[in-house]
Amino acid sequence: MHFGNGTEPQGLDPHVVTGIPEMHVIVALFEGLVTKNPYTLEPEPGVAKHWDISEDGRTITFYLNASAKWSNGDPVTAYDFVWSWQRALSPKMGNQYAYMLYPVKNAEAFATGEITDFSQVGVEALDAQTLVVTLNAPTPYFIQLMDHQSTYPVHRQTIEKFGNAFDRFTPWTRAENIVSNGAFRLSDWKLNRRIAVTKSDTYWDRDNVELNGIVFYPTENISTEERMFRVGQLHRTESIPLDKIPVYRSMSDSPYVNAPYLGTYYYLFNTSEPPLDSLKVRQALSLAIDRKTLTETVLHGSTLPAYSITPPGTLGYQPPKVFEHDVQRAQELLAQAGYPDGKGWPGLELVYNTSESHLKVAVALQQMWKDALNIDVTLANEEWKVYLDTVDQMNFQMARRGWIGDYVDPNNFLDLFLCEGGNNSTGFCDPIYDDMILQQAPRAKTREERYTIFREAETRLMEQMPIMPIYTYTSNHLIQPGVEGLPSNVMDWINFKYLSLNRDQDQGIAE
Amino acid sequence: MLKVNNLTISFTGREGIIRAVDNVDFSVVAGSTTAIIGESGSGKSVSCYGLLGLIPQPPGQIESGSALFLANDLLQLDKHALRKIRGRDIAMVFQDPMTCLNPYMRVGAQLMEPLRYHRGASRSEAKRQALDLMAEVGIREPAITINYYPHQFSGGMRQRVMIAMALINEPRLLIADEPTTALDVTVQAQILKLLCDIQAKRDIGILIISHDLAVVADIADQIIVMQEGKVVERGDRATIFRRPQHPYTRKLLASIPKGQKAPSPISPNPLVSVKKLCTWFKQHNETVKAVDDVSFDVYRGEVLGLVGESGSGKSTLGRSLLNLVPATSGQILFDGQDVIALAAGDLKSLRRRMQIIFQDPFASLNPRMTVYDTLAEPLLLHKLETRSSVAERVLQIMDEVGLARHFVRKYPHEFSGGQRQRIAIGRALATRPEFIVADEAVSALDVTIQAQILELMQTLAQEHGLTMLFISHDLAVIRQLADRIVVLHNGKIVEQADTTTLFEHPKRDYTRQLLEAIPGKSLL
Amino acid sequence: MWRFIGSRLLQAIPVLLVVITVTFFLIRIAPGGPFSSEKAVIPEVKAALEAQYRLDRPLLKQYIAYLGDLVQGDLGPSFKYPGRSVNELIAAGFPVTAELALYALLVALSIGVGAGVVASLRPNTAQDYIPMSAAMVGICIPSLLLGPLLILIFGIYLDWLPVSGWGDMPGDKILPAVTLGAVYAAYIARLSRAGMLEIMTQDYIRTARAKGMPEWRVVVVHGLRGGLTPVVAFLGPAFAGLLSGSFVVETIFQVPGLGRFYVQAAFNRDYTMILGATVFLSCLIVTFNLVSDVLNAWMNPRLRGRLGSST
Amino acid sequence: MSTVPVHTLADAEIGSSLWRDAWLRLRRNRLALAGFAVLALFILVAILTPWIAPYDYAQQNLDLGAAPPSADHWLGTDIFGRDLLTQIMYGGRISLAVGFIATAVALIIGVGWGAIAGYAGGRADAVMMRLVDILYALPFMIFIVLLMVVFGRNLLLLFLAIGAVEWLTMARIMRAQVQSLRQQEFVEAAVSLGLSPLVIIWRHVIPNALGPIIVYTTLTIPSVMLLEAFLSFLGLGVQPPETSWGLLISFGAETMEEYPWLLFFPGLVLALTLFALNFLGDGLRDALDVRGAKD
Repeated sequence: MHFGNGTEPQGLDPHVVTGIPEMHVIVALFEGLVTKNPYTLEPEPGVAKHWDISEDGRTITFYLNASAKWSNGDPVTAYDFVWSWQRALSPKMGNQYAYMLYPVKNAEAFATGEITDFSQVGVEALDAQTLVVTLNAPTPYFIQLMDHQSTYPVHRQTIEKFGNAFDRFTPWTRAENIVSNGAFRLSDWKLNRRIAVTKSDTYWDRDNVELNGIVFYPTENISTEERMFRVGQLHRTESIPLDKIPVYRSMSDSPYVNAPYLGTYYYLFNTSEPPLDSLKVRQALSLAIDRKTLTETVLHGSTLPAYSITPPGTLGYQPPKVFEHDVQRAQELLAQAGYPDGKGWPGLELVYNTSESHLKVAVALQQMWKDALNIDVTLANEEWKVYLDTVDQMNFQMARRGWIGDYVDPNNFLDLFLCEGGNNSTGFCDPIYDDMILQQAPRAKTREERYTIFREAETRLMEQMPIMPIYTYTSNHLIQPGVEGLPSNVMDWINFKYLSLNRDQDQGIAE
Repeated sequence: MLKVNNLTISFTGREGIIRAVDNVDFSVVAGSTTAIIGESGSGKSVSCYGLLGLIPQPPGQIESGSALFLANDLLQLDKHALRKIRGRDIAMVFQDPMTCLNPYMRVGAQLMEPLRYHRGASRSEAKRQALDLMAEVGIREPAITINYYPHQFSGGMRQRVMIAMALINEPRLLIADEPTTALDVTVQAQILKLLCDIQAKRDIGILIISHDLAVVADIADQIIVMQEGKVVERGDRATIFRRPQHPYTRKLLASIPKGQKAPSPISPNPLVSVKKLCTWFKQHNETVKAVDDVSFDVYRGEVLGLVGESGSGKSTLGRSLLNLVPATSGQILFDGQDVIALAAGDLKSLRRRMQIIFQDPFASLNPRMTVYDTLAEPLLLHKLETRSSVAERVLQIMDEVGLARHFVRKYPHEFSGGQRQRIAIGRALATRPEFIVADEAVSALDVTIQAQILELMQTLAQEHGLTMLFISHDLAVIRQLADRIVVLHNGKIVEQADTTTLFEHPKRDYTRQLLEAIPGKSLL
Repeated sequence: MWRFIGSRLLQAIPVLLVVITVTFFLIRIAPGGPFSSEKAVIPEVKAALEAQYRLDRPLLKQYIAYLGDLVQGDLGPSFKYPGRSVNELIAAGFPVTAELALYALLVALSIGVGAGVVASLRPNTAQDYIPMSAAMVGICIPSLLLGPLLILIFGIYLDWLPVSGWGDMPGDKILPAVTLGAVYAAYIARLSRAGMLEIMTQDYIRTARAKGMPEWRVVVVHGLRGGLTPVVAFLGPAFAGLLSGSFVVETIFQVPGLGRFYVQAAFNRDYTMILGATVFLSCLIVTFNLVSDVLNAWMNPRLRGRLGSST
Repeated sequence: MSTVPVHTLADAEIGSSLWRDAWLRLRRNRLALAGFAVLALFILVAILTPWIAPYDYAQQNLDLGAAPPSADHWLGTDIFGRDLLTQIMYGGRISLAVGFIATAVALIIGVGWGAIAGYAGGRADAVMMRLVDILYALPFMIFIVLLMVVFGRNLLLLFLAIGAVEWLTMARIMRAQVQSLRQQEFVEAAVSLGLSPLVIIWRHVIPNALGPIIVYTTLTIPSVMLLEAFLSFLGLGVQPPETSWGLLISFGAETMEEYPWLLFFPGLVLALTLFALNFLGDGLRDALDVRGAKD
């Protein structure tokens, strides 16, 4: 199996790295307590055979599979998890995904250095096969988090053999050093060239693993990756230049697969500065753009129009739609804000990071605003790190942004806009909204009740419009015929266990 | 052996077709020497190159004629057959041995190349012959020097290599194009002698090309005089020298520098006084003492001749006097001021009073400046003229140096060598200097032009009351011009005397050698 | 000769020091740090990270510490790739880039010298104009365009060569080398044409002809050596340029070379990697300029003895 | 050093003759004239574009999308349905300005620096050229990003940034030229006349070193136009909906299979510019080489 994997992974330490290319390789190499079914996204047993949730939802007991083994033959134990979570939460590690474990009691305090005694954190190994986790509050999505890389176990002896356990840069993940517990083991890692994994003969569920191995190719250039796919050097790629989509789509037996994805593309409004401190201006801007035309023409239908921050269909959650494309209303709003037909418009600058698709969206919207509202919006692209700085310091008027869900729950999107939210970046602050997200929703008894609170909160958010949703991401893949077990899902989650190659249809890709 | 009839060669240029060689006949007999004499541009070289297919065609075009060589008509042969003759039966020696030898190849390889190619000789066989021949032409230690590159030889030795290379295939005819023009007089004498010896030993025909009658006076049997592509006179040596018929031939004869300047009264106080001057360079981590502890005076109104061979340091000395090359130590007093110690501002005003004329009139003129620009520049710089009056003054200078006024807008490359040197002289005189250094000012010129320029300089020197340091390797030229002579050798003064004394009672051996080497003494 | 090399190397030390110093402070002033990312980083995490990489110390102390490590040949740990040292990244990327640059240079030399010499033999005819026009386009067609074009033609439509990779499949090194070499081929063609035109009018070429040497021998044995002097002088800067300019080609063809590491490092603000690569490349440039000068002198016997006095 | 004011020498009558003669010769060179005509045409079109462009350069027609050349849109449209001809015309305004101004900046700095270093020789030369080495070695991208942060984004900065990079090579070429010219006797003659070094450089050295500089300049202009595109990606340079030839070509290269006209026409315009410049440059070099004029 040859897998186009975007950029070169930073590393393969589950507690250090953050990116999607890294995740793909790590998912092949490691396994958490729980894994997901790629078709339904429902949790399935991983290292844990099964688990119990207490009545109050605050205590979860995982029962580990006794046949779960490390690639060196050692059994995977509950003690491994306790130690691994300590490592994942340790401030010295600088793990950016440490917050995945914050629902665990005292985890946040430990991660921020308030307490240094890990035994106060709510995780405990009763014996080698039993792990008890105590939570701060009932967290319905906690089981889902157990397949996130930062909750994965790592092999203590190996790490300590190659350096300090809590250093980021110990070389334990090298091909010759690594010990992992997943369906595959690392066999070759050539920087910027390839990462090869082969089927593990110690994995508990090895009989159900079809692939003999996977080769991951790092490629920054999407056109290159697409060409590699086209000549059959890759089985699967996520890199499709926008303008190639119609070509692939029109092919018979098309390798192009497109499915909703748990991510939203939106523009941030800086609500602390004119003219965007005016709600009417924000609304006018949002109502004036034709999301449908944008996604269908410029983006070739590779995305879906978005009217809310939360993507639709997030485990049954349907976000509210509080506005729609309405040029007339937009003009009225702008006039009420004091700029009838764009007169007196002070100008507005949109910041985005350099990328073909961001540019295209920006150019199209720029013209839509000009046509609908007769206002000028100037564009400013910035190099990635500069852009990050700009957004972080709110040194902009309007900025492009996207959010990809870490787990399937509206909370993951809605808590962005808390007053203290680290990714808020809009100046938006609504105590009532904060209360709904932080206090009311967690106390909800049922999923329906919880979703209702979220819907109310989101309505409130969209009415004040600190952001302008533009489209919902979809996952775009090219998959060679003959690759099976690679269904689309909103997380774009791959479970390599399920993958197989149909030899008859696989047209001779050299192994 | 070689008989050329009715040879006509033309070139197609922008100005139309030019007949470089017009209906020329000549012949070379085995064992004798034929000389073709003429100024540059007279077509003497073209006629020889034409024979061997060495002129580029186009723009060149051989219009008519025949050249019988050993029963073959060279002009009818195809390229391939002609190439077989070149370098095997007819060999050539060119003017400048530095540029004519491949600087990237060891001389041995270059020597052996014709032998290997034309005769298919083995490497060892070729090497043996090359060594023999190098010894024969007088190259010392051939076993070592065969591995040298051309730049490791002196000019004279290089020319010997060229001759050896020409002889290696034992050709029947040797064409020598100005073989000694680029060489010092003493070396010139040696090379001419070598050619004579070889001819006597090998019984080959020699066709020698030169602008200087004096050079061929001792060796040519037959002389052909060419002017503007035509043969104007021909005859044996005695006839040409004793009873020249054509006015042009007479002019050539008259141009051979001879005679001596009438002694002129010399003021007793020196204008320039050089005291213990040293100019040293660092090269290859060694110190080259180009000028080493030299002291002499130049008196007001005199022409001091400075003679020396290449490498004697005479040019460096001339440049040091003007502070163009920084002196290492010593004093140069110009009218009482020390040139070396002067501040830049004072130096500038001093520069107006002392000027230099260089050897190569092409290199010393900015190719991108017209005569007008070149002459006006010093006038405006030293505020000798205003912008409104400068044009008139430029034209006056042109009159003085004998340049037609309508040339004023032309560029250096549009002039002949002599005219260019007139521009350079004009530039030097523009500031009305008191002192002029003339560094080999006539050495690059044909003899006839040389005579004219020397006359011009003499006249101007008298008119303007100039003091001059005249640097040359050619004693005959210096004798014509100088009141006193300084002989320089290896950076040191060998002898210093007034002209008559030096020529009649040379004190040093080195001076005597130089005197011996003056060509064409038989004519004097 | 050795003194010459020694003095040149000595001169390079202050150059390198200034390069290091300026780069060190330049990248620190540049906006965005190595740990900034799209999802906001928690302050505690950021502090922990900075402590691990010594970023919490005063800048001057960091600088001195860096210089200290550098003297011992340690370029420090990479910020972007935890667990990898910059030495290791350079050791992984440089051989590939060097190999690519070498092939590209060979391509450039064979095409460039060939075209230049052919053009110079008949100046101002079709034999001159056609290769020289091609060379001109070659100079200006960016690799960004040439690479994909070659891939489309030879990789996809004709299906003769792999579209990417390095040493994974037979023939996958051809297209990157050609793409990278093209620009330099064009420059070399112009240089060798000019050089040959000048040399072929030299007196010693006439001498060779007068010796009855066949034309090919006149051109190849007598002309080429001198005519290619400007090309040789260009080789050092060219090779240095190939090494530092291979990024685009490496990206297009997915070649795991140093150029990709370097540019990624710049985008990622991988401080140590930027510095390390800059220092490394500077050293290479100094070396290749030196090698080029020595080679040039070696090619030209007249200069051989003179190295001592020129700077 | 006593400096003679250049203007006293640059007398209209005297100073102009080389250039006037060069111009006369240039006028006789047909290829060069053709090159000049093409460039003049491009520049004229660029100046007149706001009045003669067939469409508004920003006007989109998303439903039309990328369409091949047609009667309405002679060169086709881009993915936003914008008229490509109009885009090329407006792009020319930017590209020509960047190409010429930035190259001029590089030319002035590079020629001046190289000439002074080469003429001065010795220690001054060593220090000046080591500075060039240092600038060569610095990471260019970081430098650009910093420039932007410090000075904000504007077109003037773009010229400076490009000029700041391109002058290095110019300086090296110039220095090599000057070093060999410095040995020439006519420079020595100028010294002996008492001209100051700056005047000698200006009047005697630079005119004789222009040949290779002109050739290099004509090659630099097109590559500067392409460099501008790269800088635009870093955020320095033009911002949409404004465009330039470099950007059009970069985007065209991305979609060369689907919409080949988006690459072909901008590429053609750049190639035309390149050839025009080259013919003009060769012509100019020959025109300035008064020696070559005769044979």
